[in-house]
Amino acid sequence: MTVGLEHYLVLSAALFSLGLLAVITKKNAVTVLMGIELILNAANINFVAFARFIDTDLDGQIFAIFVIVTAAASAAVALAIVLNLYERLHSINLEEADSLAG
Amino acid sequence: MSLFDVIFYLFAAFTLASAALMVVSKNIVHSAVGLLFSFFGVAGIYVLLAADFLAVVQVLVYVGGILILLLFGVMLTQRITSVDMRTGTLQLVPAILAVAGIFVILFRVIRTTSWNIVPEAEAQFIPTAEKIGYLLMTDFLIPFEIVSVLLLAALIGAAFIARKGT
Amino acid sequence: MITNAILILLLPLLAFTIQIFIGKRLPRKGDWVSTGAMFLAFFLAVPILIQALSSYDPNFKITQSWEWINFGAVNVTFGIHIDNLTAIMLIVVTLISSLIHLYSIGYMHDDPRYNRYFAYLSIFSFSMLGLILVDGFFGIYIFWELVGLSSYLLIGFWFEKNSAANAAKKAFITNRIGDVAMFAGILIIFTTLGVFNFEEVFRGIADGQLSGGLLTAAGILIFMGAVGKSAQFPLHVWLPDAMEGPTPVSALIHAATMVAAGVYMVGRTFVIYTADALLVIAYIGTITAFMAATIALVQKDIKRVLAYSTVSQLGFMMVGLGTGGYTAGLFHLITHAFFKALLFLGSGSVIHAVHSQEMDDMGGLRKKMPITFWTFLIGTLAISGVPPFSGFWSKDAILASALEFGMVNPTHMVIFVVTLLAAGMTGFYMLRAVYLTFGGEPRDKKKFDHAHESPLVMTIPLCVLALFAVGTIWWGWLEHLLTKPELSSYASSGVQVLEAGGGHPDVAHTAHKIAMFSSIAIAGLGILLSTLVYHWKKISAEAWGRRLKPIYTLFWNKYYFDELYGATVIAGTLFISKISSLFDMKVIDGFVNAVARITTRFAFGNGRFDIKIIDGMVNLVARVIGFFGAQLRTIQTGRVQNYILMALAAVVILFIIQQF
Amino acid sequence: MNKVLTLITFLPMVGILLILLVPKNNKTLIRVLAATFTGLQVLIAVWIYINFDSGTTSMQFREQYKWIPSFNIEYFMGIDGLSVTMVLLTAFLSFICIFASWGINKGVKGYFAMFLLLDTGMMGVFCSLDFFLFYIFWEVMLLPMYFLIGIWGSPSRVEPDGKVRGGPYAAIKFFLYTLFGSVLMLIAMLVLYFNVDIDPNTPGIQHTFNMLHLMDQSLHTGVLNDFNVRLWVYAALFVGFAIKVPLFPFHTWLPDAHVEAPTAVSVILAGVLLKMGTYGMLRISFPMLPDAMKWEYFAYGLAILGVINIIYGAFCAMAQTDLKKLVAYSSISHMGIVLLGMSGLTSLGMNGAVMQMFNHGTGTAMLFLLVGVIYDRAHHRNIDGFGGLAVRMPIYTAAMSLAFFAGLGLPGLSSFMSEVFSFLGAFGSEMFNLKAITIISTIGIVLTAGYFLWTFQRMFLGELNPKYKDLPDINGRELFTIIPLGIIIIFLGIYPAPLLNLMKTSLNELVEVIKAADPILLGLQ
Repeated sequence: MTVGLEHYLVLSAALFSLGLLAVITKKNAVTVLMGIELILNAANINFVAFARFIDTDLDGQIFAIFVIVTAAASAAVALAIVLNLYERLHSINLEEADSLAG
Repeated sequence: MSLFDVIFYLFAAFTLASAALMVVSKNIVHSAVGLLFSFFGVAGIYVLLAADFLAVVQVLVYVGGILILLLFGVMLTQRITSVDMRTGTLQLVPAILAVAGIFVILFRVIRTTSWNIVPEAEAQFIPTAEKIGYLLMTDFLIPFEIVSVLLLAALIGAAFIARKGT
Repeated sequence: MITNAILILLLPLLAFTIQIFIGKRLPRKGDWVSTGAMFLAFFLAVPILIQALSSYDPNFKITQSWEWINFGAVNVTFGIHIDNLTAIMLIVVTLISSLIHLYSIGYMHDDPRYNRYFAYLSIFSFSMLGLILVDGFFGIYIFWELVGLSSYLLIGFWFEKNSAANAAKKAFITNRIGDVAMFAGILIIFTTLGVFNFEEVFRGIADGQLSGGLLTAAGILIFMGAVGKSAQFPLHVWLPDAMEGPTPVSALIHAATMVAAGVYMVGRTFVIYTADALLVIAYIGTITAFMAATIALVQKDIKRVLAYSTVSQLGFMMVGLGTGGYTAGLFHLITHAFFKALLFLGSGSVIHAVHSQEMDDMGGLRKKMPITFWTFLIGTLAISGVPPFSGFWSKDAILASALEFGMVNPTHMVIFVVTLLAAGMTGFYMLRAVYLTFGGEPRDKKKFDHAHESPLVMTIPLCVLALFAVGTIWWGWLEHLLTKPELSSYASSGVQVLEAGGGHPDVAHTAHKIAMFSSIAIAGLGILLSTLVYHWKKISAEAWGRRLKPIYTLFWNKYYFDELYGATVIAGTLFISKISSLFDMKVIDGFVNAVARITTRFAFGNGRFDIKIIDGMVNLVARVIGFFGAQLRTIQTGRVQNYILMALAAVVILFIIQQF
Repeated sequence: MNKVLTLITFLPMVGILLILLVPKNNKTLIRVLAATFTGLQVLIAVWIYINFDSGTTSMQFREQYKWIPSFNIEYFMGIDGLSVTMVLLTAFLSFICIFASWGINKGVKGYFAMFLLLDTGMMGVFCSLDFFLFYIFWEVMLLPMYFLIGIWGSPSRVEPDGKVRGGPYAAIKFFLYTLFGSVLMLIAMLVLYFNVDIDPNTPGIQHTFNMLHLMDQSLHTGVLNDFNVRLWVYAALFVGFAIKVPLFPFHTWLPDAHVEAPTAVSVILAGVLLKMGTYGMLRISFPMLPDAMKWEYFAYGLAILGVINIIYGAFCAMAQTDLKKLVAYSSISHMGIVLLGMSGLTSLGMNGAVMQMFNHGTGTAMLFLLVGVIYDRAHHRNIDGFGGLAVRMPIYTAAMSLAFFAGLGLPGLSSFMSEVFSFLGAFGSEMFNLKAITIISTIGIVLTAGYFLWTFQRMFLGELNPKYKDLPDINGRELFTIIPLGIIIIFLGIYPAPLLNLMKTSLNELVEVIKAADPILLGLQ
């Protein structure tokens, strides 16, 4: 069968799952961030794929650009938070950041 | 199976493999490298999807920007020379189960949905940079501006948060 | 003439405004403003009188009215109404008022509130002139109240004295009682006829739109206003107390003009009184005249003697009006105004000299104060009804009218008899006052030595007024100008009018003759007796006083009216007010508070129920939830990744559930 | 300027916003802001007065928008001859009261914000023509009033007999009383709402709160066609408004509230709030249920309650030793005259009654301001505790005597006119025989003179109480609040036409409407 929309979507889903896995399992905050970036990439693939196959104008791509920009912003903020966290706990091990515990 | 398809599968496999490396690897630097390749793979996928400009952006921003940023994060929080560049994992088994569940769900959704595909559009390969530039300055001007402000605010905020001794 | 009338009205008002606001800063504290305004008003009134005299027409009339308050359905106008009566009254009021202003300059010269005094005099003049000039019941009621106000202000002028403050309050409230009755009368008239204007009201009554018992009631109620203002029985109690005011004020307001306003008003509205109403007026007048005269017999305070004599004379006027002697009553009003003002100013001059009002402190002042003595004597002779002084003519006319009435209605002969007695007493007590004040030897040597004749500014008014007490207006001429108005003259053509009283020419002549002789005789008798007692000392006043102890005490205590009112009306009112207040606080408010208390009690009861049962149940639920919460608490690891995992698991589970 | 009513109503709200922005220590700026906004309100009121067409009976300066369309609730404002007088009075008194509040030093910001909120509520009540909107404004007033009495009134204290009195007590009492009335009003309002059909031709009932529709008798449907129901609705409205007037026996909140409230609040309370009761009757009860109003028992009941108010109020006033309480009871007495004037249903009486509302507003405002002046100096209000003040404070005495004489209805001062015409109107009623009742009520004239003069004597005449030999006379700011009132009182006493002309067309129309009310509905007569 020819590669169509569904292939891209499955690829995206797989990428998403991997990113999710990283987010959930990783102890290191920076790695968690990487997982988030993966998830965003998966979403972007979806945008572009839909733009290609369903709605043929460029709106999807522009959305993807915006996502990238937002990702950059969130990465910057998140890293700042990580640095701050490090300042306080002298570690970026997320197991230790559990002040929300009930 | 056309050449096009082959290229897709190659890229897809490359992307997923790199991503898997990033997830599995215990060394944070290896993870970063895996992520890098994964980003490249996604850029390739964009090209296949006729999004040339986006592919370039992907490479420039992600590979050139975000990844560097992440690496900086690594450097600042862990000394590169230290032995302990490895990071552990937690709740691995339940996580894998849940994520697998999610993947299955997504897969099912994708398979069972009847997509309303526009057929003839597949062949078109028109450079998109000019059109995107035009759109950003017309229809998407306000989101563009907002996102610019957001970025600015995020950067200032990041700088503020990361300041020492706050 | 209307312009003149308006100016007459506005001049004192203007003077009042100037005095009250900037009087203190004017040279001489602005006494010339008020006095000048009053003299100007007098000179403006003269042409009006000249016009009235020159037309020599009983129906002489100038009216003009302006729209004032328009309700759409009802239109109230403000109008000026000038006829012969108005013209004469204008002269009387402006002249006496001017003279008293002049006199006050001397009398009040060192008072700290000098300018205020003149302001009050001006507002009084304004109100009094307005009362004379207006053309309707609404207007007359307004000025009626305003003269009450100025009277209040002037009686209470020396308000630091508690007695003055009390007297002022008493005067105002007593007047108010009469005013309310008058107001009720106006209510009846207005709601029946729909107009306030005198002429229109008369026309409506003549046409029979208001008649019978209701008209009588309206008449009596309106007359009640006059009872209050003219100090008739039973509302006479305020006038003697009003003597707390400065003496010129007593002369102007409580002798010459304001108290006569009641008589004037009855004269003005003469045609609305039915025969029954007139009878009431006559009897009230008789009682007043007699009672006041008896009280005056024993008073020791010179001003009080004069005050009771005023009350008595006002009673005479009412008798005149009530018995149908319209002209006689008003004639006496005019003559009385002059000689009573004269008497008061004379007494003021004496008081000014000896600084006391008690006749016990006086005596022998004749030599020290010749002008005052002679003018006072003229006034005394006038009021006693000695011919040819003015009082004789007018009092004679009243007695004639009363006698005529008695001859026509023999049952009411008593009016004439009692009035005649009162006239005799007038001579007695007035001469008594003269002897005690001016005659004999000085009883208080120190005060006597201090005494001196008053300055010119005070004696000139005395002389002018004395002139008016000697001379008099020609009766026939007055009778022509002030013809008794007949209701029928107001009727629309073809309407039959029932005559109330009426002329009886056959008896009139006889009555006049008898009245003249009897009045001269009784006045002479009174004077003779008085001379016997107080000059020749042939009869001892003390001895007679002891012999007639009960009567003397009764007279001395003014028939105990003050005590009676104090014990009934005032105490009753205060009692009811206390009861009302207590009722308000204890019963009504108590009820409200009780409701509030019961509600709170109930709420507390509720509260207990709440705590034990309802709250118990609520707590149970809370505890159960608390238990599960404690168990679930362990899930809260505080790790974000855990949460995400759980959310994912939930999604998966939900999806699976949804699939099956 | 077709939004003038919205402007005049919500202008104080703008003032509140600005005041809230001012730091709380800058008291002068807060006061000046409050004065500015109420001053602007007065200017608008003057504009309304100039542009008001007194020749027409219809509502003017209308503004009508949909507000909550699903319930047919509208934002509907408009004024006629009846309300324009009250709008003028409110604007004027609010402005004056700001100056009377100048001396407030505790919680200045909150005080003036509350005051302006109260102002908005009052204006809204007089301007709104939608019953729902009316009700909302009616309730909006309650809240600031509660706080103004409770917080800025006199502090709580325990009486010798163990009762707790003072500002908080009075505030709660006021609040509960009024709330009780409001509930009854709400019930009546809902009955009206659910039984008026805007469009009888289409099936299904179209409800409305629009007062003009509620007044249209031909639109009444359902239970409103049952005379008994109409009587009940009228009674509920009546009690609701009577509490505000306040009518005997619902009046006991008034002396407490007046006595405990700060001066300016007493002024507003007596000057404006009391008028809302009678305003409500004239705006709502009478025109919406004219036939119920004509039911003998209600008509005579109104007149008799009026007389009780007049005489009972006067008697109670006479017994008071607290000057402010005396003035409070005199208000009860004077409001009785309004009711008596209304009850006769004559043009004279109705006009007299509304004039009396206005004149009592100015007269009693002046009285309360003057009471405040002496209280600020002597720190007590016990009538017997003064004496001979006329020597020491001549200007104050003059002002007080003007106010007292206005209160006792001296000719030449405004309340004389209104009292006379109220009495005349009631006495001359063609529909009911109120003659005896009116005659009895005239006793009140004597009683009023009695207690005012007695009080005047005890406070101002006689020997000067040595305790007060250094009491300063009234100052410029206080005079500034009093002189305008004095001028109005004198001017309207001599020439009431400017006030009368504003309202007579509307009120005469109202009388005609009631007279023409369908007699068939009067099943019991």
